[in-house]
Amino acid sequence: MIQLVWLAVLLPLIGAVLNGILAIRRPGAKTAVSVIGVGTLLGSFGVAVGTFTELLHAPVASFRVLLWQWLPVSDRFSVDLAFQVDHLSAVMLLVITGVGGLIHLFSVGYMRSDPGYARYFAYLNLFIVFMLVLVLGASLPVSYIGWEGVGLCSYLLIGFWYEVDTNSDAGKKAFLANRIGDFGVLIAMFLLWWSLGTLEYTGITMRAGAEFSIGSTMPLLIALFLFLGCTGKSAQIPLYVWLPDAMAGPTPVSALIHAATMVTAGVFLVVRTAAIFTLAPVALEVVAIVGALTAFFAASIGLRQYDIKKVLAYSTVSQLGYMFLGVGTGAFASGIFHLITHAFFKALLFLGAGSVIHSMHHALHHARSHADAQDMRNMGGLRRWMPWTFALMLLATLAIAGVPPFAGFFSKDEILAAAFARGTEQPIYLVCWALGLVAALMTAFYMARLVAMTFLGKYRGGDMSAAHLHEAPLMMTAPLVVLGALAVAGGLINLPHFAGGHAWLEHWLEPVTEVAAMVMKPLPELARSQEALLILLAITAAVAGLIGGYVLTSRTVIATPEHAAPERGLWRVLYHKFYVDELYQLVFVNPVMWVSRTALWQTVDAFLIDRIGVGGTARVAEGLGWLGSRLQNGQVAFYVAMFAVGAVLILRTLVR
Amino acid sequence: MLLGPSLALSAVLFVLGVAGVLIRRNAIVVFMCVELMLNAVNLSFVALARLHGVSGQIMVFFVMTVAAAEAAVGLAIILAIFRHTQSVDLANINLLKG
Amino acid sequence: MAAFLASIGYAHWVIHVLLALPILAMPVILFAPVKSARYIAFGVALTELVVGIGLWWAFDPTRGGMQFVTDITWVEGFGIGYRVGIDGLSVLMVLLSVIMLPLVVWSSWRGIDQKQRGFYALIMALNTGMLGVFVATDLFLFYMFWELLLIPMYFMIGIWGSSNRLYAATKFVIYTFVGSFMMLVAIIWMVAVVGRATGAYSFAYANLLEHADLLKPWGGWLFTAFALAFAVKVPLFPFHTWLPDAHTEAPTAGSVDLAVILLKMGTYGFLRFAIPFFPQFALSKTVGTVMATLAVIGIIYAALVAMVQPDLKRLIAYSSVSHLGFVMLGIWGSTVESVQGAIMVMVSHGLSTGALFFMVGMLYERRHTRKISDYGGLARVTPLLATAFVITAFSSIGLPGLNGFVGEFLVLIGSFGRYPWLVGIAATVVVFSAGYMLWSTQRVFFNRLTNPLNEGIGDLNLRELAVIVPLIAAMIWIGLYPGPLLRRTAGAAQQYVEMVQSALPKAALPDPGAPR
Amino acid sequence: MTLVFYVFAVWAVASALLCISRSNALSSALWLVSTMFALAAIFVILQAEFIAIIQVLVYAGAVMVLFLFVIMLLNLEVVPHDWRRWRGWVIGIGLAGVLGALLVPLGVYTPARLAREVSTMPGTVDPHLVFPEGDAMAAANVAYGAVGSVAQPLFQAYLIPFEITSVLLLAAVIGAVVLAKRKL
Repeated sequence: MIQLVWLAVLLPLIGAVLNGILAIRRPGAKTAVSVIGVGTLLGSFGVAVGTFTELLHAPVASFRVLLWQWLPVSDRFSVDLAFQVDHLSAVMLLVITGVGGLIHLFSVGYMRSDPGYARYFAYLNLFIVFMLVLVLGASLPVSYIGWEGVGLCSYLLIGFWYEVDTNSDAGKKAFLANRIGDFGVLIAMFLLWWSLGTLEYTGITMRAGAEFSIGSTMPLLIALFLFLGCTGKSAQIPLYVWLPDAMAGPTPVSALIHAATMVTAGVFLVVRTAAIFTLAPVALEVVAIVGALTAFFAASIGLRQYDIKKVLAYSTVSQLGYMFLGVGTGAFASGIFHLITHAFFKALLFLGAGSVIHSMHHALHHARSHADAQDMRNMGGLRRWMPWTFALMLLATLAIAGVPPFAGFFSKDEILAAAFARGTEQPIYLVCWALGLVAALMTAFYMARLVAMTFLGKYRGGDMSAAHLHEAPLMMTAPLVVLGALAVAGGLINLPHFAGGHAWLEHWLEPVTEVAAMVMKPLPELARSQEALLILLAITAAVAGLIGGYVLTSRTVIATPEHAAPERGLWRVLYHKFYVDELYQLVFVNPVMWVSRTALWQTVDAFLIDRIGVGGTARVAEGLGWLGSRLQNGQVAFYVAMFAVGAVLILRTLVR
Repeated sequence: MLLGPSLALSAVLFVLGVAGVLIRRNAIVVFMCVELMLNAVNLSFVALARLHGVSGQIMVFFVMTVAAAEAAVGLAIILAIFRHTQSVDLANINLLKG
Repeated sequence: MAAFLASIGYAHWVIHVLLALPILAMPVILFAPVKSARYIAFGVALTELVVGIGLWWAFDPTRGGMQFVTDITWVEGFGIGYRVGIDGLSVLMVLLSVIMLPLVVWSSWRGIDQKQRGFYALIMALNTGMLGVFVATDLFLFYMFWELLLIPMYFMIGIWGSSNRLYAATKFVIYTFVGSFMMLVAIIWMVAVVGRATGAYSFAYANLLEHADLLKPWGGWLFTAFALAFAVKVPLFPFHTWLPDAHTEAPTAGSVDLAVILLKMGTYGFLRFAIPFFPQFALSKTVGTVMATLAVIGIIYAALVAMVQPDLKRLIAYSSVSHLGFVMLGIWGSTVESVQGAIMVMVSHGLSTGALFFMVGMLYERRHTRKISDYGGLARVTPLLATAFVITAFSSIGLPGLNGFVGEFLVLIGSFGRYPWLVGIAATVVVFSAGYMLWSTQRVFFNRLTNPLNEGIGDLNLRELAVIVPLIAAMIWIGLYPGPLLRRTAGAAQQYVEMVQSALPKAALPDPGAPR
Repeated sequence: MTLVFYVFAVWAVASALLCISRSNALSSALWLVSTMFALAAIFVILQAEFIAIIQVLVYAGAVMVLFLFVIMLLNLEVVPHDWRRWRGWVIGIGLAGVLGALLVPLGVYTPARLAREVSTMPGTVDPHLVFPEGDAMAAANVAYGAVGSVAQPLFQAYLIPFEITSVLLLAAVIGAVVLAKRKL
C-alpha cells in the first residue's frame, strides 16, 4: 500500500477537478458534488490507514515513492517528484485525511444552502491535495509545491464569498503573508543547495552533521530563514495578522485550514528539518522564544474578542505558539503530540462554533434582524436549544484548558515540562515556561468566557429569533461526536510515564528525530518532586482560569453590540488587537504603496526616463533644428556675408 | 609686365564690389556691385591670359555672357518684387526664410 | 515520428518553408476578398503550426551545436550568406512562435474589424521576422530580420492601436532603432577585423565565433554596442519605458506577439551573440555585477510599479519587464541551472503573459476599456474567464506546480552562487508579484458587481476557449513535467557554460557543495 | 606704359568707390559705366583688344543700359540714406577689409615669381619656358589678328561651352520675359 501512497493525493485531485467542472457546468448538482467530495476523502483516508498499518511492521523506517523526474536539469541538480513515507508523514497523513474527512462531512450540512457549493468542495479537495503533497514531499521543492498550494487554496477559500470586499481582502492578506514566509523557505533552499548540494530531506539530515559544525553561521542562517517561512505559514509573531482575518471564510474552512492542517505545516517543517535546527542552538532558542511570546500575546488578545471565531482564531495562534515552544526546546515529539491533540479539539471547537453560527444565522434570518450571527453578545443561553453542541464544546474547552483526563493536559504539560527542564540549563527557557504557564491560565479563562457567553445565561438575541433556534442536523453533529471522542482519548497516543503510559508517539517518531537527538544535549531528567510540582501548577492554572472565566462573565451584564459601552483602557487595546494591523498598514503597506506610486512610477518612470530621457532627446533634436532655421533669415546681405566669411577662410588656408 | 599691379587692381575692385553688396540696401545697386565684382574678375583673367594663353580671354567672354543672362533675370526678379512690394529695399524683402 | 520525419527529408526544408510560407501568403491575403483574409491567414497559420511542430521530434537534443543547417552564399563579395540553423537555445522559441501564430490569428477574429487584410498580412510578416531572428546564423541576415520586425509592429500599433497609438508606435520604433544601429556598426567592425586577419570576409556566426579572440582589444566597446541593442529589446531597466506604452496601445494580436516573442529576441541575442563573442569582458566581475544589478532593479522596480497601475495591460507590461529581469539574472548567473532557468522563463513567460494578454483582449472586446476600475465582480458573470485568469495569474506569479515557478526557481537557485545578495533581493519579488497580480484580479473579478455595464458581458465563447485552453494545458504540463523541455535545451546550456568557464578564471564561478 | 596703366587704375578705383557711395541709384550706375570704360582701357594695355571692345559694346553698352532702363522704369525716389544701419556697415567694411588684406598682396606676383612657384625644378626658371602658351598667343595674335586669335580656339576647343552659353542666354531671355510681364 505504501507504494500506492500517491493514490491518497490523486483521489482528492480527481475530486477537485470533477467538482470544478460541476461548479461551472451544473452548480446545482449538490448530491453528486458531496458524494465526490466526501468519497474521495474517505478513499484517501483508507489509503492513509493502509500505509500506516503497513508502516507499523515494516522493517525500514522510511520509503521513497518516486513518481517522475520533475526538474532533470543537470547531474548535480535534478529534483524528483517523489514522496517520502516515514513515521512522521504517516502520522500527519492520518490526521489530515481523518480530520479533513470529518470536516468535509460537516460542510456537506453547513454549506448545503450556499450557491457556490460545488466550487467550495472543489477548493476543499484541492486543499487536501496540496496539504498531502506538503506532508509527503521527499524534498524541499516538492514540499514547496504543497506549501504554496495550500496558500493558494486558503486564498480561494477565505475569499470564498468574494461579493463582500472584506472577505477577498482577507484572502489576499493571507496569501501575501504566506508569500513573505515562502520567500524565507526559498532562500533557505538556495542556501541549502549551495552548501550541502542536495535538497532531499534524507540527504540533508545525513550530510548536515558532516558539513556543518554546531553553532556555525550557515545552519543558523538556513534555520532562521526556514523559521521565517514557518512563522508565515503557522501565523507566529511577525506574520500572524492574517489568521484572525482568515475567519472571513466559511467556518469548516477555518476548522480545516486554520486549526487542524495548514497552520501546523510550520511545525511539521521544523521537525522535518530538525537536523539543521539542532545544529543551530540559537535558532532553537529563537523558535522557543517566538513560540512562547506568541502563545502569551495571542492569548491576551483572545480575552477581549466578542466574535466567537476571532476568539478561536487567537486561541489557535496561541496553541501554535505552544507547539513551537515544544519544538524549540528540542522535544520534537511533544510538539507533534500537541499538534495532533490540538487538531482534534480545535477542529471540534470550530465546528461547534460553526453549528452555533449556522443556527443563529438561520434564526436571525427568519427574524429579519441584521445582528451579526458570529457576535457572542447576541447569543447566550443556547444550552437549551443546542444541548449536544454545548456538551461537546464543553468537552473541548476542558481539553484545551488542560484539565487532566483530556488530551490537552498531557500534550501541553509535556511541552511545559520540557521547557522547564531545558530551563534548568538555559535560563531563557524558564522565561518561556513562565509565559507558557500564564498563557495556559488565559487560555482557560477565555475558553470559559466563550462557553459562558454563548451557552449559559439568558438569550440576548430577542425572542423573535429564539423561536427558530434549533440543534444542528445530525450530519453536522456526527463529526462533532467523533472529534469529541478523539479529544478525550487523544492523550492516550503519547501517555507519559508518570501516567502509566509508554509514550508511544515518542518512540514512533524516534527514526525521524534520532539524528537531531544525537546532536542535541538530551533533556535533563527532572526530579520526581519537580515533575509533580509542575503537573500541579498546570492543573491549578487550568482550573483557576476556567472558574475565573465562568464567574466573571456570568456576573457582568453583557449588552448586545448596538448599545454596548465602548471599550476603555487596557480592554480597548486588547479589543483592537494592540493595533497591530493598523501598525503594519502604517509601517509597511502605505510606504511601499507610496514609494511605488510617487517615487517609482511618477518620478522615475514617467518623469526621469520618459520626460527627461526620451522627451529630452526629442527636444534636443528640435532645438538643433530651430538653430538651423535661424540661419535662413531672409536677409540677402546676411547670405553674402556668409559667402564672404567662407571665402576668407578658404583664402586663408590657400594663400598661406 | 604689369601682371602684379593688374592683379592688385582687380583685388581692390573685387573688395569694393563686396563692400558695396554688403553695405547698400537698394537691390539694384547691390546688383551693380555684383557686376563690378565680375569686372574685377575679368581683369584678373585678362592679366593672367598673358601668361596662360588665349583661354583666359575666352573665359572672360563666357563670364560676360553669363553676367548678361544673370543681369536680365535678376532685374526681372527685382521688377516682379517691386511690382509686389513697391520697394527694392533688400532689408524687408525677406519672405524666403526658415 | 522521428523516422517518419527523416524519411521525408524534414531536416532540409523545414526552416525554408517556415520562413517562406508567411511571406508567400502575404500577397495572397492582400489581394483576397476582405471576408476571406481571416480564413487564409488562419489556414497558413495552421500549416505553419503543423510543419513547425515536427521540430519537436526532429530536433535531436543529444547532438550539440546547430542542426537543420543550410549555408547558401547570397552576396559573394562581403561573405553574406543565407545561413540558418537551430540549436538548443532557439528550438523552444521557434516552437513557441509557431504555436502562438494560430492562436494570435484566431484571437483577433472579432477584435479587428477595419482593414483586415492589411492586419493579417502584417501578422504574417511579423511571424517571418520573428522566426528569422531565431534561426539566422548569419549576422547580416540576423540584423536584417531584427530590423524587418519593426515595420509590421509599427503599423500594427500605429493603425489598429487605441487612443495615443502614434506616440507609442513611434516611440517603440525609435527606441529600438537607436538601440540597434550601434549593433550594425559593431557587426561590420567585427567582420572587417576578422576578415582582415583571416583574409576571408564572412558574416557567418561560426566563423566569427572561432576568431572571437581577435576581437579582444575592442571587446568592451563592441559588447556595449550589442548590449545596448539587446537591452532595449529585453527591456532592461533604464530602457523599458517603451514597453508599457507599446502594450497599452497595441491591438491584442500585436501585444501578444510583442510579449511572447519580440521581448525574447533581446535575451536570445545576449545568449547567442553578445556574451559568446566577448566572454572575458561580458562576464568579468564589474560588467557581470552591473548587468545583474540592473536585472534585479528591473525585477523589483517593475513589480513595484505594476502594483499601482490603473490600466490592466500596462500592469501586465510591467510584469513582463519584471519576468525578463529574471532571464537576464539567469544569463549572468552563468551556471547550467540558471541558463536553463532563463530559457524556461522565456518560454513560460511567453505562455502566461500571452494568455493574460489574450484574456485582457477578450475583456477589451466586450467592454472597450482597459481601466481596472471599470470592471468589478466579473467572477459571477464570467466564471470561465475568471477561472482561466486566476490560473494564469498564479502561473505568472510563479506558483509551484505551474510553469512560472520552474523557470524562476532554476534562475534563482542557479545564480545564487555568483550573486547571493542580488538573488536574495530578487526573491522578494515573490511577494510584490503576488501583490500586484492578486490585487488586480480581486478588483476585476472578486468583488461586488456594481457597474451595470458589466452585467451583460457574456462568458468565453467556444472560439475564445480554444485559444485559452491549450495555453493553460501547456502551463500545467510544463509546471509538472518540464523534463522534455529541459532535455532539449540541456545541450546548448552546457555548451554555453563550458564557454563561460573557459573564459573566466576558476575562482569567479563558485561550485555548489559536495555533489550528491 | 606703366604710367598710363596707373592712371586708368586710379580712375577705375575712384569711379568704383563713387559707384558704391552714391545714394542715388542712377549716379552709381553711371559711375559703374565709367569704371567699365577704365577697365576697357586697361584691357587694351594688356593687349586684349577684342575683349576691350566687347567690354565696351556688350557690358557697358547692353548690360548697363538694361540697368539704367530698369532704374528709370522704377523711378525710385532718392532714398536719403541708403546705407544699412551702422551694424551692417561695420560688418561690410570689416569683411571687405579682411578680404582685401588677403587678396591685394597677390599683386606682388611677377611672372618670374609665378613661374618659380609653379615649376617643380629648383632654381630660377625663365617664365617663357614655364608658360609657353603666352608666346603662342602673341604669335597667333600676329598671324590671325586680334579677333582671329580669340575666335579660332573659341570655335574649336571651346565650341561646346559656346553652344551652352547660347542655351543659357535663351533660358535667361524666356525667364526674364516670364518674370517681368504682368500677365502672360
